[in-house]
Amino acid sequence: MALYTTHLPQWKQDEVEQIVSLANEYRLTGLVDLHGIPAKQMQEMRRDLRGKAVLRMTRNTLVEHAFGSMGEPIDGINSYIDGQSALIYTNDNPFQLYKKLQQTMTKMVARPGDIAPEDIVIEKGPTSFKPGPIVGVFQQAGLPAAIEGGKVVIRERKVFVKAGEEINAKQADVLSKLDIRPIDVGLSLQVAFYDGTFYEPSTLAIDETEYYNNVVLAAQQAFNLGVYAAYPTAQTIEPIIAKAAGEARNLGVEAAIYSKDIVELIIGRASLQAKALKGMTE
Amino acid sequence: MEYIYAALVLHNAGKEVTEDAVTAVLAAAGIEVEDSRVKALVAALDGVDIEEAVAKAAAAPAVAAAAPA
Amino acid sequence: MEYIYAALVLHNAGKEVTEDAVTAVLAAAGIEVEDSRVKALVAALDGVDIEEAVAKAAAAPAVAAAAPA
Amino acid sequence: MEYIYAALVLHNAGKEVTEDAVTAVLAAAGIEVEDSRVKALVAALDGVDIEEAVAKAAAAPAVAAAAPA
Amino acid sequence: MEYIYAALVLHNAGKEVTEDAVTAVLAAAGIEVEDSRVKALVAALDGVDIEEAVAKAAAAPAVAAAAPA
Amino acid sequence: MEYIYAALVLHNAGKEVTEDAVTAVLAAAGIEVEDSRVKALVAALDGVDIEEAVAKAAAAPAVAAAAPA
Amino acid sequence: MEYIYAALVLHNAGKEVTEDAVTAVLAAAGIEVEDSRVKALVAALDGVDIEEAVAKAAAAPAVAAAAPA
Repeated sequence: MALYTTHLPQWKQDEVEQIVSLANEYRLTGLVDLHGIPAKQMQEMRRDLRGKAVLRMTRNTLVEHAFGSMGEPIDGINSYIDGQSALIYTNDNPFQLYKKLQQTMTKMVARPGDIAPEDIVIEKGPTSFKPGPIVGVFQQAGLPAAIEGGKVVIRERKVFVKAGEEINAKQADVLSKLDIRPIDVGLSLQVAFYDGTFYEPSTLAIDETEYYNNVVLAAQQAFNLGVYAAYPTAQTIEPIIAKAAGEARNLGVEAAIYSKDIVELIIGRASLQAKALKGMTE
Repeated sequence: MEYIYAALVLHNAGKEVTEDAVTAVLAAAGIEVEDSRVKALVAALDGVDIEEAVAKAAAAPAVAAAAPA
Repeated sequence: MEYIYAALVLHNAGKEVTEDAVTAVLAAAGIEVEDSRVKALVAALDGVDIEEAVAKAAAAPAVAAAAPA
Repeated sequence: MEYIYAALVLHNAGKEVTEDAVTAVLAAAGIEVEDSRVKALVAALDGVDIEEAVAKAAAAPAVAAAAPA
Repeated sequence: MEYIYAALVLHNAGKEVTEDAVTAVLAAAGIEVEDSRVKALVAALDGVDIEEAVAKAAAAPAVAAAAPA
Repeated sequence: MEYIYAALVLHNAGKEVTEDAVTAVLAAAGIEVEDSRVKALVAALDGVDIEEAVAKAAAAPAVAAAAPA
Repeated sequence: MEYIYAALVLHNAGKEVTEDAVTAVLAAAGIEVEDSRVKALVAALDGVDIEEAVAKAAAAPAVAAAAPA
């Protein structure tokens, strides 16, 4: 493989070596898609990742050379290279990295040819536009616009672009005029190689709410078990006592054990019974 | 209500709620018994499922307990 | 519950709830009276406002009624 | 309530709730035991399904009561 | 629960809930006492206002009853 | 509560909740294990249907405590 | 749920919930640990306020217990 790289000019060889050495240095090597990220956002994201991950943009051919030279299993990463890929290196685990990258996602204005990531809905109601040619622009793009009370209004709620459909030039123009930003832009992880295993985004998308709910559930179960089994801890002792006291009161009232603490309850019960019976005799 | 309570004393002790029995209980409590009320009570209770009436009311005391908190 | 009913017969008739009185009411009902329970009852009732206890219980059933039953 | 608690100590340990047993438990706690109260307790529990009684108290109304608070 | 009830016997009688006292009560009930459970109980009770915990039960005894159903 | 959680780790993994197992889990977590607490836990869980217990709302008083506020 | 419980063992003991720690706890319980589940857990919990979740459980244990059945 050294032979293979010797065909490359020095700067390319250096680049390949750099890719390899970073892959050896960090626990995780991943590919991210940079497609459609404007330069300004790109800078912000790099800043956000500083200290947590290394982002490296380079030529796909050099990436292929580099991983090809490293052999199995990491060379599998080459099959994920697609369009504008960049390399990302970190010591975070792939789930953590995926989460961090998700957090870098921002909503952007759509450009013609973009795919709607979800249904783009335009709500019914007035717009900020004064009557003018814009009504025609809206209408031509398929938006039910009209003039009412000196304002341009949308007459009814409209699914303007369906999820997965391409946004055409007219639609992109309307969305931009309405300041609707439907496109998710950010570093999207294509694959992560970590501790010998490849992780794809479908595996990495974790539902934090579910984890939260499970923690609540686990805590409840532990609490229930502790109280049920009368295992005293700082958290369970009070409910256990309350439970014991409640049981004792129940028994006392049920069996009419005339004890000072519960005699009022027994009286109350007797009086209600008498009332109920009286009600049935009237 | 003492007539009703007298009936409940009898019922709870597994005795029949008759005019004589009710009268005896009330008299023992030093109450001047009105025959007509005893008659009316016993007549009214005829066909009444006392057990059921009492069971219905049994639910409430727990609620009462909640109140003073 | 018959002991408490007996006490309530007395209370409702405006009589004092003493051991003797409770015993008399229960005996009149043909019940074999256990002295200890009478004692326990009278002791437990000492200082208790029966009227209030009845009122408290009466306040609760409205809630009970609200429950799905 | 300590008499009831004593009965529950015994019941929970699978022991019979007798006058002697209750007295022993209370005495071990350093309590001056009143025989009549022990007798009254044991008499009251006679024929009672303790398991069922501790669990009873009509669930629904109490929950309803808790809610509006 | 017998360990808890033993503690409540002591507390209700105005006695301190110590390991020795709990052990004595349980032993008097004929229970083979496990030291570790007594220790855990007494340790957990440290700093706990039993009165308050009991009062909480008074607030909703029926709810507690709902559980085992 | 970590002792209870340790028991639940074991139970959920289909393992028996023994003193040794609980101790191993806690020790692996870097916890200084108190033998008496482990013993108390295992004793308390003896005969308990954990599946059923975790699902049971044994915790009612806490709810009650929240309600009246 | 054993992965969650393992995390709670650590959290309750004041330890950090790291991949190594969770793996150690699970392994000690004799569980064949799946690395990816541990990783997912640690990543997910990184954004979860465990303290708050546990406090929430204490506030309404009864309700939640009903759900999972």
